Amino acid sequence: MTELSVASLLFLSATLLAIGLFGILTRRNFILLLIAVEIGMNAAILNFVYFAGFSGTSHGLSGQAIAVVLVGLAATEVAVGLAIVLALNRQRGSINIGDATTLKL
Amino acid sequence: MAVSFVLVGLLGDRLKKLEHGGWVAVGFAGAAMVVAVLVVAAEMLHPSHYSDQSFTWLQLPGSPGAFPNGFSLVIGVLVDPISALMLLVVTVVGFLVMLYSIGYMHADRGLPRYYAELSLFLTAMTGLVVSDNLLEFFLFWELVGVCSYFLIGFYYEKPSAASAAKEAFLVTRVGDVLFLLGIFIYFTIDATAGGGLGWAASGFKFVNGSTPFLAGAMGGSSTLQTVAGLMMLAGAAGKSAQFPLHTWLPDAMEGPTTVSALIHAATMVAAGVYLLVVASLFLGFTPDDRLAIVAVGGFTTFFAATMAVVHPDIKRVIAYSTISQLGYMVLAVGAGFAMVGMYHLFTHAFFKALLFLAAGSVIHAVGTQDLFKMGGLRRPMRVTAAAFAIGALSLSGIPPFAGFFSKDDVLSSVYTAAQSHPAYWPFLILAYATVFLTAYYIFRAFFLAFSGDKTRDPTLPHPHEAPWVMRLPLYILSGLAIVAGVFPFVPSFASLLSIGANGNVPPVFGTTDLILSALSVGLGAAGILLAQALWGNGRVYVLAPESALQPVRTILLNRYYMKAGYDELGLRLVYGGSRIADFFERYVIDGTIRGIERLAARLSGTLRQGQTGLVSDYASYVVAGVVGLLILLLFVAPFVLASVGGP
Amino acid sequence: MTLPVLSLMLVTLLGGTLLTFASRDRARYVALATSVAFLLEVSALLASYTVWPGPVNGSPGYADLESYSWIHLSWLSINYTVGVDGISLILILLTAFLQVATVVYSWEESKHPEAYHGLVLLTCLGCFGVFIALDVLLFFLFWEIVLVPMFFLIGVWGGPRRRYAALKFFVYTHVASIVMLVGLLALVFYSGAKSFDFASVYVAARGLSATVQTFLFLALFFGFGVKFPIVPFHTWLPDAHVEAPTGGSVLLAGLLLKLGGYGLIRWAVEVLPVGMAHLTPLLYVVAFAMIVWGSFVALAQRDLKRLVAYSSINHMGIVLLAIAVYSQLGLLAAVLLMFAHGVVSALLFMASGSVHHTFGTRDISKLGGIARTAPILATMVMVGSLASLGLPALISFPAEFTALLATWDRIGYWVLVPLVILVVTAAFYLWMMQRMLFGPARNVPATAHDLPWYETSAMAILLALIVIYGILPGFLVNVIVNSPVYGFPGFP
Amino acid sequence: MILEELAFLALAAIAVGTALLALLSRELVHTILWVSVFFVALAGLYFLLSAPFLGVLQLGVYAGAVTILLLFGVMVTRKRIFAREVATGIGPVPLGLAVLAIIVLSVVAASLPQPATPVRSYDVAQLSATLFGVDGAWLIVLGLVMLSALSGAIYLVREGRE
Repeated sequence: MTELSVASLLFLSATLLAIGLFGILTRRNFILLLIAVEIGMNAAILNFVYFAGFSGTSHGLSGQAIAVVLVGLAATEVAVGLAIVLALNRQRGSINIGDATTLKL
Repeated sequence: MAVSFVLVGLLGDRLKKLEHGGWVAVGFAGAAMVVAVLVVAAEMLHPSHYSDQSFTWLQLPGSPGAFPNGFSLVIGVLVDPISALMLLVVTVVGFLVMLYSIGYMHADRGLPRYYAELSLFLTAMTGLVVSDNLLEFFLFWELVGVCSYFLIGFYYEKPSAASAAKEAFLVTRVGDVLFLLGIFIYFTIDATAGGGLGWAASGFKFVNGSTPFLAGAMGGSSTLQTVAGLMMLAGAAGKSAQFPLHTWLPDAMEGPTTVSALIHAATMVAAGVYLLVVASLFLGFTPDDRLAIVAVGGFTTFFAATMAVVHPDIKRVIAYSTISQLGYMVLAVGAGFAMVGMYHLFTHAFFKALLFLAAGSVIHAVGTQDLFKMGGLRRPMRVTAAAFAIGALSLSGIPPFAGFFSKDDVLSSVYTAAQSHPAYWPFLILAYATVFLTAYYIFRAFFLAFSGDKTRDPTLPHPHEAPWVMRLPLYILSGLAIVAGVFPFVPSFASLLSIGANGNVPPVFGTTDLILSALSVGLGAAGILLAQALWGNGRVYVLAPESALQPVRTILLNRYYMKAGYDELGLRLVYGGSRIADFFERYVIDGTIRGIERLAARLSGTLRQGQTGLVSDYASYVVAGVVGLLILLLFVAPFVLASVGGP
Repeated sequence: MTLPVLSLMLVTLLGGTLLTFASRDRARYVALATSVAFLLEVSALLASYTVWPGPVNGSPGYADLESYSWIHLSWLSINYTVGVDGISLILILLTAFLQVATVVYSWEESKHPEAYHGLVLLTCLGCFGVFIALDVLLFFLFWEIVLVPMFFLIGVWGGPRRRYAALKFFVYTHVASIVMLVGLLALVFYSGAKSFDFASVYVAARGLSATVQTFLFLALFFGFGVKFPIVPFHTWLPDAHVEAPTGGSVLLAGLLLKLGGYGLIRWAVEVLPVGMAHLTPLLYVVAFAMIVWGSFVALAQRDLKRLVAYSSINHMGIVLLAIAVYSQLGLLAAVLLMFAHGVVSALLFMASGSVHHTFGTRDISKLGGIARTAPILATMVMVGSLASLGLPALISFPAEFTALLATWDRIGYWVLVPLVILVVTAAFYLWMMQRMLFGPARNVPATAHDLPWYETSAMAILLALIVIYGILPGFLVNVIVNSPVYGFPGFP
Repeated sequence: MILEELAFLALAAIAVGTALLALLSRELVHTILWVSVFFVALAGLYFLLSAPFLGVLQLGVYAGAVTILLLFGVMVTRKRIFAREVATGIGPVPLGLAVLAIIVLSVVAASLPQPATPVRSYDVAQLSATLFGVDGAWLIVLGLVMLSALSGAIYLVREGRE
């Protein structure tokens, strides 16, 4: 089985991360913000999966294991994020982060 | 033996602090005097006997320069001919002054304080006299200084007394710190140059067994040694009120008259001369040092006498005469005849104490110190007048009074020294001129106070003779002022004065000496006659306002403006400097700090603009930080590491 | 098995502090009991301390050494290591005496007495810890502990500008602490020491190059120096003193300044001699600046506390000078002088405090004739001043004498600078006494009275120390030269 | 070989494209649809990288659960579900930062040496052993994190909170 080059995969993940970052920095809608975070997270997970194969024999799968954990964490994060969205929406009537600059509910 | 007695006397002196009456203090002072007489007797029986007992006070680690192996500092008691002599002076005068105080001070407040301080004063002076090393000397030296500070400022509620006390302490302090430097230098040069002697290990004691430790070891004339000698001179000048550190002594008259008597005769100012004598005998002076000492002594002698000529205050006239007489002693030490200086100190102590106590008696009687208000006191105060006259005659150097013998010895010893050191001549001439001035000013004071029919100021209280406790010291001191001069003709007493180089007193006998003596007696007599002519029988000589001498008189009355100059110096230079420093401190150093504070505040104000509360803004800071760190780590760090060659 | 004496003492103080905080209106009794107990322990320690135990593996050995592993990593071990030598013992003795005196002086403190006395005890605890700690982390821990109670003492019980002063104090000393910490950590890691222990740091530091030593010394000098306080980083001191309550001032001048001196000797001078040798000129310049500056600025002060504060800078300048000459004699003089200054400045600050609350002001130019109204207070001021200006038979004299002699021995006529300044020092004290104690009474309120018994007792303790140790300094000297530094080859 | 590379390129293109579309779309529901496609593309990539378990997980958790969650979020917070967002500008700074990040990361990526051929053996038993193993106990930790996050979420949305 031929290998994908490190460079190409890293380029992909870097691009995805950059897109995610870009979203985080520019979007003001809280849900969009969450999505941007997810995109960035996925870029990272992609890296873990790819490099899991390189890490030797006995612990060869810990990269994948971390990826599993990260997927779980990301899901959790979305759940908490949406809880914040709900609370914010109930209190301020908006999910625009420009309306939540006091950083508290 | 006798040594331990002295110690008991000293400790006893301290005990009476709790006592109310002065009698306890008088008793202890008397005991100390008895001990001192015994010590002197022992010394006279065993000529040139040194008895030294000491214990280690501090054992100190080394310093690489002069004391690589460390050194010890000791506290000890050294009884030798000069300290025995000095001990006698201190305790006798001290005892008599204490006795006199009972009568003089009886109406004052704070008597326990007075007697405690006076006793401590005597204790310190006794300790200084029997010190067996320079450090111990300095220790008691400072104690003497602080006691005089307390006593001069005894009437502390008078601003002038508080100020005079401060001035005395400060001016002598200038001499003290230089003295301290001198001690350092002596320690150093003798620990290294005389290294074989083990001076440092022995605790820098003056004597080694029965011989001076450094006899013959010094001899050199290195710059360092000259500086050390000059520092000793500076210390002595501060304590003994020599030019240019003399200004404090006349102001010290703010203290009680008894204190003045003690300071002037036996304790404070004598310590300076005693230091020079000790240094000259045990440490040695270089020729340059000696010239400096002669110059200071000779000049001060004349300088102080001129100021005494016009002064209206009876105590200050005597104070200036003290400075002048101390100049004689310093002069003799500088000329190389230390024991002659010591001899003059010995006689001077008696007749100066006599003069002060007599003046105190006068002040006690009439309640003023202004000579021009007195007059006609001879009749109501016969004893006092006689005592004052004896003191004045002695001071003027009229035979057969004590002052004649010692002053004559001083003059002839300087004459002898001047034969080989032509630079001493001007100071010898000044010294002779001073003989005339001395006789004039002291008899001016005498005539102003005692001659005539009645007091010039009718408001003064009716004068009366002093009580017996005040008269008794006058009798004793009068006796001493008459006979002390012939003591050296007693062989065993003369042995006390014949230690060290040029120890023989008097130095020369012969035609030259007779001529010199005649000259000084003639000058003294001329001074007395002039005073009699101008001031005798209640006359008051008034200098014509248009006289050419009027400006001179003004200068003299203002003490050559030196006090004013020092005050100005202190105020303008030191205090002014400190104000500037304070200003700098508040506005520049602290101002800089405040400036930084304000800058930080403004900066934080600016930075706060970035705290929008927008999550995305914060996120962008994080990203920028991460990117920056990455750049630093990946591009900058390798470059820097490569260029410095680090890990 | 020997008793862990130092730990027991630490526990005494800690327990006492906690109890004091907890006990409400009996706090002063608890505090006094603790202080006295601590003093007794220190006395016992001094009595049992005869000679230092000799070098151990090429590093200084310490008495009553205790070492327990605290944090152990493969590349670094951090231990709880405590021990004493002559130098720290003297300063511990000072701590114990000042603690008793402060507690007694503040007997009638009415504003939260339990907190006040607790904080006083905590400060002393921190100082004690600094003096015994022989581990970088432990040392830093205690060093920082001292800051907190002092901050509150100034900030809560202080004068009108207390917040400013407390903050200034905290910022200055904290910045210095950070630099010091960086210096200490750099010292450990550059030298390759495998442990934070003083002994291993000491040994490892021998291998450092001169350049590295110099930089490390510079950092440590700054870190310790601000506490000294070195010119020009000294302006926190007058402000802190003026605003601090009397007890705070006493501890500040008596103990906190000594932390700087002790730290410099223990962690910089002993460990980095080569670096110190490179920086000796700088030390001299700073020391002279402190001596001259402190004295001159003191002369211009009208607030009694500010005057004493600036005179502290002057005296600590002489301490620094004695350290800078780098000789056995100089080191002895520095420690002796720290002890002397601790006692004397404590007495003077207590007297200033009493003047303030008896006469309602500390402005020297407004006061006068105190000697008549309050003779005991006047005596205290007088003895304190005379001791401070170096009168023989009082405690400062042997210290200043040895310091100046050591200076003379190393740098010759430069000693004239401190010598001449001695006159200026005398001048401002004499001026102060003349204006304030003597002369006609001015501004004496009708309610003015002499000192209450507790203030008299507190000052009497210090007075006794000043006189006893002034006449017999041999006891202190013999303890100080029992430090390992004195046994080390190569120490001049 | 070629096939795999082509597949990678295709999936990568889809991923990047859908990610961009998701973020730039002005219709929130469209965004969610695009992002679900993005998740699926990534799952494809996982399969390609011989990590089928993860691929399945990605499909289940991301493409399934997260997408639904996001849709719920939109539905609960909006009166009209299909509403256009207010256009938000693309600030030069974020754009610059993103580009800079890409450049930096790419340079790093390019500078890395190609490591030895990886082992791409897939064994789900081994993975589960790792996940449940004592030295990592990953799953337990994850479970605890989720539990606490869940409590936090419930706390946030509970009734009566003002």
